[in-house]
Amino acid sequence: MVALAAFSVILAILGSSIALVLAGRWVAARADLPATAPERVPFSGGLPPEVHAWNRFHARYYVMALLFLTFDMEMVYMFPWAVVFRSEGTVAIGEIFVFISILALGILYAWRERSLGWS
Amino acid sequence: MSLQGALLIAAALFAVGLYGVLSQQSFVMIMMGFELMVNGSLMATVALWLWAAGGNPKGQVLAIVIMTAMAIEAAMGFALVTTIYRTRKADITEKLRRLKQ
Amino acid sequence: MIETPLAVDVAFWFFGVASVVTAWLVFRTDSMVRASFYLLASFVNVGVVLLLMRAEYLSLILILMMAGEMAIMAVFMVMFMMNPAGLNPMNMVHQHRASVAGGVATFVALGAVGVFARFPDRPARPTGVTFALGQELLGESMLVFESAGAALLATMIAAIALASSRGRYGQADDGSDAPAFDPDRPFGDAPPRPVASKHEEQAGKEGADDMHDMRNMDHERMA
Amino acid sequence: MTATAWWGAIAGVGLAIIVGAYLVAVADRAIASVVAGEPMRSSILAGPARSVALGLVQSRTTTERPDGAAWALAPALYLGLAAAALAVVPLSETLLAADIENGLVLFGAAQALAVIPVFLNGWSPNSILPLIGAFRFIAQALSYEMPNLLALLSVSVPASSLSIHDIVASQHGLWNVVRLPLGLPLFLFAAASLAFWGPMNLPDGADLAGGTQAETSGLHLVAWRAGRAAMLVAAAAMGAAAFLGGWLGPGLPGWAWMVVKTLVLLVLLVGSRHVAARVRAERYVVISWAVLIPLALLNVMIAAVVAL
Repeated sequence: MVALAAFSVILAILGSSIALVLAGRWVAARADLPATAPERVPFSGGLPPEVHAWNRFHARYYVMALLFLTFDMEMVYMFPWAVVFRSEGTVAIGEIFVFISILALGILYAWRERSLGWS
Repeated sequence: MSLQGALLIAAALFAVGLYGVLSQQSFVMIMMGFELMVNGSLMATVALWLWAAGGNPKGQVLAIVIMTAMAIEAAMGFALVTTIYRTRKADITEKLRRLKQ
Repeated sequence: MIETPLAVDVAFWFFGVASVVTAWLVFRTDSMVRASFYLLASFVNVGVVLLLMRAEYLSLILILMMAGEMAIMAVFMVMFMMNPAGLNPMNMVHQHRASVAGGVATFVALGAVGVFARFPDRPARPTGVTFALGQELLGESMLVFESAGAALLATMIAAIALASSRGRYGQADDGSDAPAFDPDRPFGDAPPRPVASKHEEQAGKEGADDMHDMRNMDHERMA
Repeated sequence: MTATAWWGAIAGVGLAIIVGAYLVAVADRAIASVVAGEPMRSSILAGPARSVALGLVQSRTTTERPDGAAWALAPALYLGLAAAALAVVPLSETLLAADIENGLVLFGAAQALAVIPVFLNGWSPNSILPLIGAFRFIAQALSYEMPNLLALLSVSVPASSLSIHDIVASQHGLWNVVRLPLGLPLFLFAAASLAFWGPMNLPDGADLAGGTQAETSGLHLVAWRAGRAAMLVAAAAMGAAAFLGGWLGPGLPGWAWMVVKTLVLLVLLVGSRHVAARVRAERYVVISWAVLIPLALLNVMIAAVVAL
């Protein structure tokens, strides 16, 4: 249960930071004057706001996001590999070279297809 | 904290995910339902690994394979949604009734 | 059986129930961004439960992976939803009763299996868990390790080939028409592409009637 | 773990965050004066305190129809995640807030989760410019998380452990900055990007009138900037532990070495804002995938060969 005690420290730090900031905000908000209607207009560089910002938005890097989704998964396998690497020796080094080159092929393909830029 | 409790929570997660998959119209929301179902099975796997499999490391390998499946499912799902949207301008299942052509 | 302190039991049930509640909220909120982040909250709660079940590495890596994945989920939500913030409430649900019934039935069936089935009672020793995982991955389960790499590569290529609108040989959607964002201009902001193939004639017929409620989308071009 | 140690760990991390964030603000002003060739004024030290006081009394504005709950949560969560990330970094061989077997993964998870508050801070005001900042940050975070994680992974190879305590201990005799020369620059660049600082502050850029913080004011803005400064502090501390040998060093006590090394990296990170040009907006994704990630993979292979 030693590890769980360490995690309880992390959880307490996370929780108390959030609680402190929210409490400070609540206290400060009691002295705030309510914002008037012109103050509440979102700033849009001088242009009149005509639509809600919450609209359909074409994020043009979505292909890169898909690449990230799969590439990120590789880390799941690589952290345990790093832990046992020295005890396993040359087998481990061969395996990781194969693994990394497989994934590097993916990046190479994405780069070749020019799908890393905005589309 | 017990095996039964963990499996019960996993079953609830799986059921909520199934409800989402069956009831939602939007493709991305359906994918969220799938993710929840996988989430439930991940929890059940780890619970069985801890209590019933004696901590056999193969249980952990199964868990990370489940996680990988989740990522592959998400990536392929998003790619398919994008393709369907581009070619059919459909974002919900009802618009695919002409899929048969 | 594994003896646990009371605090661990309390935390287990708290985070376990929280994971189910946040999972339920995913389908109850109007805002798509909130839905994505409720799903992330559900994953983080499951991560904490995994932590209590001594799968420390799995728990942390689940949180690490899901943070990125749910951010992408939110991006795609906003890309594909007409109404990503739920400002105009609308019903995006079908066969609701059947779905609820299916969900409840599944829960009862799986829950009954979980509670009443007899599982072997072989608790784990909670030390060196990450190390054991690594040894397994490089030893007996090496094929899993490498084939996961190959599967990920295949996914990368398939996802890029499917989703990318532009490849080495020009726009992938040449011959089809752009999404109809503006009801006055049924083919979107860009003029229809000159390449007219058989495919375009088919797609044009059925596409133009959709999404008449879309408003001015100019600001998306600013990104 | 005794109750005293438990409370002491929390108080220590809290103090480190507050002092560190204040130091970031002071260093930012001081480096600006140095770069501009102005004399150092005494107001540099009191300046951040004055900004905080202004934030406390300033009325907070809102927008027309914000997502209030998410907006309130964003800066709090950001600061909390930075504090959690800092908690796994050991100050000395014995002074360590949270000794976790997989501390490196927890640090990475805290950095990855920081995507959420930044996106929420840009999304919630229902205003266009912050929203564009939020979308830019997602692109940036997704791109730079990989070099960051791979650089961290490379230091765990010679240590055969994911515990940061073990990683520092493994650098007895040879620091990782020498053993893995690519690691520290990659890590620092990625850390600056994940905290959208310096040459990588596109999500908060002036071209977006402040980006994700364009609509924030008052205490919210103070907390937001403190959170970002705390992220820089956590990254500098992690860099010092993972690459510069942490508490190892002759003469001084361990904690002093750790503080000195952290401050050196912090000055490097903060100073990058004043000496490096901003990366162009259409380039920053490609830089990571086409240059940094291959380099980081190479770095992992170097680590494997060196550790064999």
